Amino acid sequence: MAKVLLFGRLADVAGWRERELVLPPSLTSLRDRLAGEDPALGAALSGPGVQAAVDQVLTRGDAALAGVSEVAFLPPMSGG
Amino acid sequence: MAKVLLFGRLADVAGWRERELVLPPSLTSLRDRLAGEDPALGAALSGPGVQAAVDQVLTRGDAALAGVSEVAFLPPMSGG
Amino acid sequence: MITLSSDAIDPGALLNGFCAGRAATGAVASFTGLVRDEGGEARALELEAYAGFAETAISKAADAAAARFDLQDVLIVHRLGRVEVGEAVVFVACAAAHRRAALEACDHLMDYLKSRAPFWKKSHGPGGARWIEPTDTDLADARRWDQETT
Amino acid sequence: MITLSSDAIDPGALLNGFCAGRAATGAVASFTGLVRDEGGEARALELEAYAGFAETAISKAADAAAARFDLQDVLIVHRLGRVEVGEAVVFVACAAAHRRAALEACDHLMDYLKSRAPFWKKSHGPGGARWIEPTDTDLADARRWDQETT
Repeated sequence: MAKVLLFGRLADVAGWRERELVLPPSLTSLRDRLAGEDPALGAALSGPGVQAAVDQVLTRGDAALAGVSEVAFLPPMSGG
Repeated sequence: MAKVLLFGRLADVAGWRERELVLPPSLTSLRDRLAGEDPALGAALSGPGVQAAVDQVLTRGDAALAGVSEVAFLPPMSGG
Repeated sequence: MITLSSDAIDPGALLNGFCAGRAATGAVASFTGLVRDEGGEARALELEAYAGFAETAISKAADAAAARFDLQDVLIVHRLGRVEVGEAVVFVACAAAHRRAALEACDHLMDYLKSRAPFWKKSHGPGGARWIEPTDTDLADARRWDQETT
Repeated sequence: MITLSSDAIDPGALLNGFCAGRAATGAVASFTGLVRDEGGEARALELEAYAGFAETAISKAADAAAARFDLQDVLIVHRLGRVEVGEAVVFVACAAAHRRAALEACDHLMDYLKSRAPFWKKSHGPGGARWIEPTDTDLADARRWDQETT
């Protein structure tokens, strides 16, 4: 089992912020699975500027998820 | 009578910070008179970056001193 | 030092603590970000961070800024949760031997926090709530520092 | 507001006073200049101003900066007399709607104070006292802002 985290408006769209899941083998397949369950979340995840962090490392494109314990989806960041 | 003010190292060189004088007609003649009384002050007054303020207005070159109540000689400024 | 907390920020206490006991420091620059009322459109901000990841990411950015600007010390305090109009949402202080480095480092770190640190913020106003994303200016501001290193 | 005084500067109290009650302000930048020990070469600075003229000149510079950077408020507090190592010799704060303006205005005003405001300073150390004149960098820093207005 691993944690999947949603932040900002992604959490508002999905109605959850954190779930325990058995991860599929890749980030792309995780996105596809989340989109299949919730098309609105799927659209939000493929929106402009949404990044993924795999075990707290920002990841471009696809990534293998074997042995990974935390995947987070991050909409455009804005602090301060 | 008018006030003549010296600041920073000019006051150290001259040994005074403020004097009451009957002003000569021009800034140049005032510089000449101060230099005549105290050649070390004269040299300091003609050093690099020394400015004059006539009635608290910075003045380039010569200036008439009729009616003036305060002349200050300012070495290079540095605050902060 | 990096602190993320839902406690109120006291910029003055932070500044005095940061300035204390510095015989070799000539310059302390600080930046305090306050919540604006946006002409009545905003009542509060709500700040969310990616806990754990945020502290690590901001520490790396602070260390990089310290090396780049030759800083003697950096302090970053960022508020989480609901922050009312007029309250401080962020406080950054940089200490250096000379003033330009301290001021530029504050500028750089604020640009980083505005568009590259894992925070998300919602503005609550009379018309409801909305997520605030970095503006084009924020993104361009952050890119300035990328260009300067190449 | 401009204050020249031989009283100790409390940067934190000044910053909190400056930040208080600002619903329209998003950004407060501050600069605190501290007296350095210069590796043991300095024990204190002694600051002299042209009283009357200094307040007028600094007020004009602050008003010009407020117009140029679209500031909501400016505070400048400058110490006079003897200032020991580790104490603040100057505090500048600028409030603006946005951060870049506030930071640039602090930078600009410090450049002004360093080489164009009627202050003179003497450094007292174990080897005696010497007058400090603006460095070439100080003079070049101040000229940057002249060029940008032409």
